[in-house]
Amino acid sequence: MKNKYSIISLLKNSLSYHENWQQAWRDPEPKKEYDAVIIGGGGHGLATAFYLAKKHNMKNIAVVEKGWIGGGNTGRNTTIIRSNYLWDASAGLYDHALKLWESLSQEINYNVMFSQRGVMNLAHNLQDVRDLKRRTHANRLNGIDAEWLSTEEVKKFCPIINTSPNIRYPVLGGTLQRRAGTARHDAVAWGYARGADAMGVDVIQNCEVKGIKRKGDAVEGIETTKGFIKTKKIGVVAAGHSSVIANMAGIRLPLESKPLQALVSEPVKPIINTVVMSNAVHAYVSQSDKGELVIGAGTDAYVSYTQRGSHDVVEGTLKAILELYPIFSRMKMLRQWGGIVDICPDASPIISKTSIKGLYFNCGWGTGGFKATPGSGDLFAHTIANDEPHSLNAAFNINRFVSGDLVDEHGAAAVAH
Amino acid sequence: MLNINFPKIEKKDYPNLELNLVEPIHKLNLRGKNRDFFTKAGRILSIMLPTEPNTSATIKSISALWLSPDEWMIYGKDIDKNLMLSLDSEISKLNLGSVTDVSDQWVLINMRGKNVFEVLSKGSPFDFNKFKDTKNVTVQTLLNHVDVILHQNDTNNLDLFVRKSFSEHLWLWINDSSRSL
Amino acid sequence: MSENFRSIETKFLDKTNRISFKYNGKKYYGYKGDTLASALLSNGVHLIGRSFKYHRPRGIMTCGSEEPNAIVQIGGNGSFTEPNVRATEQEIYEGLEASSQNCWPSVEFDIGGINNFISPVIPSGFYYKTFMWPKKFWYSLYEPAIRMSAGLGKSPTQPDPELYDHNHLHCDVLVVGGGISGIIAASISADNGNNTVLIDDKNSLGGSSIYQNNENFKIDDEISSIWLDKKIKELKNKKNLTIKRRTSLAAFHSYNYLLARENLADHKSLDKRLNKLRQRLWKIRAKKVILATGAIERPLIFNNNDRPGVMLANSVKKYIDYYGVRCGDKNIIFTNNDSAYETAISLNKKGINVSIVDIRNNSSSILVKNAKDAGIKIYWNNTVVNTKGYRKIKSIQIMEMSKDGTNVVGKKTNLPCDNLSISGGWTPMVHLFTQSGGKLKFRDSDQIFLPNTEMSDQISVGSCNGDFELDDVIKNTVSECKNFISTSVTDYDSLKVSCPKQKENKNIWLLPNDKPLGKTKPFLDFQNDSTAKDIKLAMREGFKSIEHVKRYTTTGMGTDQGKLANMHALGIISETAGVKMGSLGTTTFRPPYTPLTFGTIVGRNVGTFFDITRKTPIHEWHKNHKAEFENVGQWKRAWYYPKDGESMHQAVQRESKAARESAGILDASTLGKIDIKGTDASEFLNRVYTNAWSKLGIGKCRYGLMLNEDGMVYDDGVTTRLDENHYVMTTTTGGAANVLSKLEDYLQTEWPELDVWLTSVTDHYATASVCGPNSKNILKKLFPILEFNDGNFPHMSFKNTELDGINCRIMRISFTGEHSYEINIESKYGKSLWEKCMDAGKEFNITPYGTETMHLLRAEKGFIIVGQDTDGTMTPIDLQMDWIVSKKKYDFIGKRSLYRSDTMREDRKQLVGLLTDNPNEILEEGAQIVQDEKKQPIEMLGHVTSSYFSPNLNRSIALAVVKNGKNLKGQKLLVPMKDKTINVTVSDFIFFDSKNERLNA
Amino acid sequence: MFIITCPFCGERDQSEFSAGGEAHIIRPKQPTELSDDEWADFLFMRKNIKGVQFERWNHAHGCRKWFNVIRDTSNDKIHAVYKMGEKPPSD
Repeated sequence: MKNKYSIISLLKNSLSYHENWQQAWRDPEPKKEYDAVIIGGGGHGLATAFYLAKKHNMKNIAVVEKGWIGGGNTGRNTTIIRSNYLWDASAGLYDHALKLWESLSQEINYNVMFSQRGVMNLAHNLQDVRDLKRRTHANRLNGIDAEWLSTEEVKKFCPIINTSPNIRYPVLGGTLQRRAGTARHDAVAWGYARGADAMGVDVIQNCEVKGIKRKGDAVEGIETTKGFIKTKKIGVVAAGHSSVIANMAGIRLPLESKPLQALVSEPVKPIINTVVMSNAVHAYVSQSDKGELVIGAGTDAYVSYTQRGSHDVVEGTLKAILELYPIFSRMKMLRQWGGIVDICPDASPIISKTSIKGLYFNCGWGTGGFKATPGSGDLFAHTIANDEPHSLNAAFNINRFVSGDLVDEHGAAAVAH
Repeated sequence: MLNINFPKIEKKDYPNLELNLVEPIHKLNLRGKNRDFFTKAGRILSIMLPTEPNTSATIKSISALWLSPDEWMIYGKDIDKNLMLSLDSEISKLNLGSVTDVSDQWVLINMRGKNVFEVLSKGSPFDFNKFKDTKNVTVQTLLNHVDVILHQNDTNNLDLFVRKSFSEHLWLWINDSSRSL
Repeated sequence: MSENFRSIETKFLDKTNRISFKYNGKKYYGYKGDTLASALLSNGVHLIGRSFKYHRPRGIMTCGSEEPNAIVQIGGNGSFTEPNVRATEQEIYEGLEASSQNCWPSVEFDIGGINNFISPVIPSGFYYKTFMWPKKFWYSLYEPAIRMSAGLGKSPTQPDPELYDHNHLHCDVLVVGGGISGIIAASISADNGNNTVLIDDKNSLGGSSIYQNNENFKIDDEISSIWLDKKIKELKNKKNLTIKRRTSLAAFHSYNYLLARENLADHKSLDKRLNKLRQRLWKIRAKKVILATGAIERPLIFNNNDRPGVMLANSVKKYIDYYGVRCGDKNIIFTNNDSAYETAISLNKKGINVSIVDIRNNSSSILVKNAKDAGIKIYWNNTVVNTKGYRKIKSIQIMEMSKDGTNVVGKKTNLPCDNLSISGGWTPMVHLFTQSGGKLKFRDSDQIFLPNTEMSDQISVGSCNGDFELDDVIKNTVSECKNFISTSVTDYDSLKVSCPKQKENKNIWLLPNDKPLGKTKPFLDFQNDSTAKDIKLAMREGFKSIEHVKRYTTTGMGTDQGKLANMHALGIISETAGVKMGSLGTTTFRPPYTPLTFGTIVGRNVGTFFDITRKTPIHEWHKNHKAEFENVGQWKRAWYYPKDGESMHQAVQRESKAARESAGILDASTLGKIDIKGTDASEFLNRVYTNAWSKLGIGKCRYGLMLNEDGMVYDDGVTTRLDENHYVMTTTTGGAANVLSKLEDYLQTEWPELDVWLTSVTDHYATASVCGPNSKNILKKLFPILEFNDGNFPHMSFKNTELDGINCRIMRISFTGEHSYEINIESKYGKSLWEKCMDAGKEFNITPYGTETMHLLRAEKGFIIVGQDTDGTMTPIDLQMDWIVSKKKYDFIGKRSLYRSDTMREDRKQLVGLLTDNPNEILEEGAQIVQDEKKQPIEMLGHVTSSYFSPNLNRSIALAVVKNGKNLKGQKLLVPMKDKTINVTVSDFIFFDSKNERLNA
Repeated sequence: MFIITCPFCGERDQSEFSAGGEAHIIRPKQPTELSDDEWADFLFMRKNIKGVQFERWNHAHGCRKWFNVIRDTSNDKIHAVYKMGEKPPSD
């Protein structure tokens, strides 16, 4: 790997006023042809390229990104990482990712600041309790750490939550996954890009895909704003814009792209040392390393590619925040933003081959893709390299919408991501 | 005898705002679209059902509020069982449309005074600028996230319909908002 | 402390109203109208806080919302405390307490200041490169250390003692900003009959023109501020015009939807604020918007440009001309343009020592001439290369610039000073414009971004539109407004405006220095401590997009959101990359414009109003009888009725036994009820339910199951045929609204040919459900005229009758398996009906029961609850309810989906009963079921959906969904818990009275 | 928050409406005749257009009527509204 990051390298470089650091990644022009091209330079796309190069020895590959890497949902989410999913298929997928997170900084020599401060999910009605207990049992049997907490234990773990029985929807308990937590979102994209680049992967920014060229039922290459690029394998990891690429290839996906909003408060000294999520009282919050409260709002119900949602969603979210944390009433919202999330009818992703040979899709992550980044990249790389899914992503094929074998993560134990 | 119980809503006075419960009062939901339906309804009620959106028609003490192209709210002191029966037998029974007694589906609150729209604006996204200067207008909108039907009888005098199970909650909100006028 | 730095009296302060306040525990005085910043400056206090990363001492830099440094904790330690308040905006009030943030033990001596000395090793992004080894140290040492340094102020720890309000406002024209262009715009708009609203964030109108006292600026032969003052007075009497002061625009969304915060109390002393309105959020819909948001002054970027005492030149002018406060006794003004000369002249006139360092070679404007005439020393073609003074600036070093401006030449000159006013030109405030979706263009001549194309009906006028000269501002504001609101004549058409034409500035984003960049600290983002060299480092490392640079260096991500820093960051990026600035674009300006209090956004929707509470007509009775309530959607439902110290379990056991042994009564008013009329009503039901309806007799009831198009169970309930073409459908409590809207959707869009009318009657009826062997006896007492024999009134039938002359609908239907009646009555009689039932049932020990007992009783009978025993993945076949799925019907909602490969699988999860081997063991709802605990990975067959101790069977029972369950009857399975494994046997899911004998008992 | 012009009630705030997804997906009259693929197409597959999209909205808190909206999903501008059963405006 090129110049390794460490405290030693920092000290050494400080002597030359940090003027000798290498580029974290090159800024190459596209070659005429690659063995594979990944469309989308977000965390998932860059991770896919990284693992294609690292594990499958596919180094003559490129990632093409319309704007700047990590500029989509990677840089717009609330950075929650957990693996306490209900169904076996989901648990397998997300826990695979969580295990990769646990040594990711070392693997890519880039500190992604993975902080395992725990994620707590609160129950506010009897069905919540049933659903969360069901999930806790399933997690335990799947080898995923999960605990059920009584209301008192919830209070002990996060003392600032209002656990009074007199609020509109009192906290009836919760689940805790201690291995879960947060990470620094930008660092994930940058770290994977740097790692992939070091192995020879071309990360090409400001390169928008304009068309998918097909010959019969196989792909031949992509038309881009930087010219035609020939390739036999295309991995699409375009999140909110997946349908746009799919339309170019002439296939349809079961996706809708909707605005998802988030916001941060002004920075304050540490006040909440875990991640708390509540589905019934829709609010989730954590505190960043800068001290900002990071608050996830919901999605709007309509399709939009504007990266902005409606104010009602933000108001509704903060209303819920104040219900659970009345002490935050005088805190101030510093910044709000929106992303475009591609949502599948069963709230589970697609990591799959398609009816077109050499065209692969990794999409439908909805509101919760960040946590899966390393796992998604690893499994998608496997799928592309072998033209077959890994056992961990076999269930997330496109055909499930035909057979009816959905992985319904909102029908069962609906939990905001 | 059965006793009548209404939600806990009593007369309240605030600066330039008076709130009153108007119950019991009969309310009917009419639905239909063909010509016979209009003719029959008009004849029995002695009111032409208004077809212009967001308007109402009042004759004596019976008002007909436009709710949608095929739906009206009829209410008023002069509605009695007989009228309801004849509507039912001449419209519902003849399959011209539907007549449904919704007297207890909705609670009627009268709001009057200069500050009516001041309070409504605290919880409703509707633009009352034109509405407040117009008589015989009606609107279905949201007030503090609760569905309401508003009917303006007269200047600064309107009837608010809210579904009964929501009514105490909305009443508390209206009072909370009125206190900070 | 006396106010040594108050130089002159001004009309903007109320000198009769002296106010005391505390800053870092020390008492100071100011006047009504002072901001905390002006009051502190009047007392000679400059040092306010410490920067985020290096903990460098920082002072007041500006006089407005762009302030990066002077942010404080307000309101003491109590419930009124508020972090990160800009001293430049906070008005002082009697007793105000403010303290510095991000420093320990004090702002003068801050341990964190050590970071400044290790700053060479901690450039931007250093944390991405280290703290990785050894891995375990990350958790034990590195991460906690990083965490500890987080944040500026402190979060409150008590609930908010103040209230917030919302108000919607609809207007023809909204004018944002009460400076001279906003005043003119509002006046023209209102004069033309438009319902106009003018908002301004300050406590008085007029912007920076209102304290302009330079005689070179004249309107109609009057000094501009005098002219403006008259116009403001005229405004107050205008019809159609509403003026809102202390109201700042927070967000400008699409469709001219704007949010503005009106400050009602932050300038009042705390004793007047308890439980009163603090702020109001205006939700504004404007047909047209006029933005007159002005411009802010740019700093200059040079080595150590961050010391307390370094301020923006125009702010220094406002402090002296508006607040009467001088910011120093020995002032130096460092500029690249003429506007800073106004500050110099103003100070000079008051006898305050001032000199000027100008990076330009010369300027021939009147202002410069005036300055020269006044004897102000000007150092042309010089730049500041360093500043000195730790807690307050003491001196600067200047050097001459090379011809091309890229370097410095000659010797350093030391100039002592106690204030350095810097001016780098002006940046139009286009934040709100871009928030609304507007696109910008770049003007090369003065290196500014300007509004170009807008997404909604709006214009920008004045300096936010790039007009900086008074005559241009007035002329263009008038002509733009005339065009915008379609009028040809205004009061402002023939104004005579004279002003000194200012010459072009000389824009250098990063000023040259004699030292290499690496050895200097030219700050861009003062709050987040990002410097020009951080920007260059980021670019060197491949972060070329402005968004990358911003994120890598955290430039522009402080509480000021980069109002001062962003332009320079862009400038340095474009210079370094060698691209045109206009082609780079900007980072996205996100709402809110200035930080917006959570409480304000939420308004009064807290506590009681967090969410709607729906109550049944019988609610009062339940409450009076000590019921515990369960939240079901927005409804409050009676959950159980504990008697003298009973636990929930005891109460439920008692209620369940009573219902089976004699009589129970349940409030079922929350069930959704939809009145269905029309000649196609039966056909409609055929299409929406899985079973057939055409042959249902009049007066008969039938249970129906409704699916989604994906074949999964969606809702259920009993529907009664009241007449040939008249049904009433019941839905689940939680599903009522969605079912109605789904049915309307099908009627309006898919089946418009059907003659069917739907009307919700959920709230019209109160429903008392009386069940148990004595239910018939109770009803006989209540309805003596009615025949209750099975012939006349069989199970699943309906009677229309009267109680005391009031119409009642009685359905003989059962969700408990007992002989049972549901009595529906107009809801105003609901409570009375209930009481009558209680009276009539007294002799039979009629027992009110809640939802928990209802759930238990129905589970004994194996009746499902949609949402508890189903989860959106269960088909009716999975529920072993094949009997309800018509094979004959051609179609119904969801039918096709039942015939997909996966939904037809035989081994899907199916509803079964589970009996624990130990009859006293109650399974946990949600527990997972397995066959083999040892096998890895463990295969989970399903889970427990409902589980109770049945007093009537004297054992526990459970419903579960189990893979291939219908073929597993009698099989032993395991329920592994955390601490033990429970042995269970698969059983039929009907545990009680499987022959339904009790229904007719 | 958009302003949506209900074809019956006129201009109203977005909060009075609920979104109903892509328009003109007609429920097959004879679902049993469809292949699993065709049925999946009806059930789940969506155009999800970036640009001008035809979609359904319901004036849920007003007249409760469903209608069609032509909206550009790339900037949220509404170009037209029209009633159920009507043809989209040709322009």
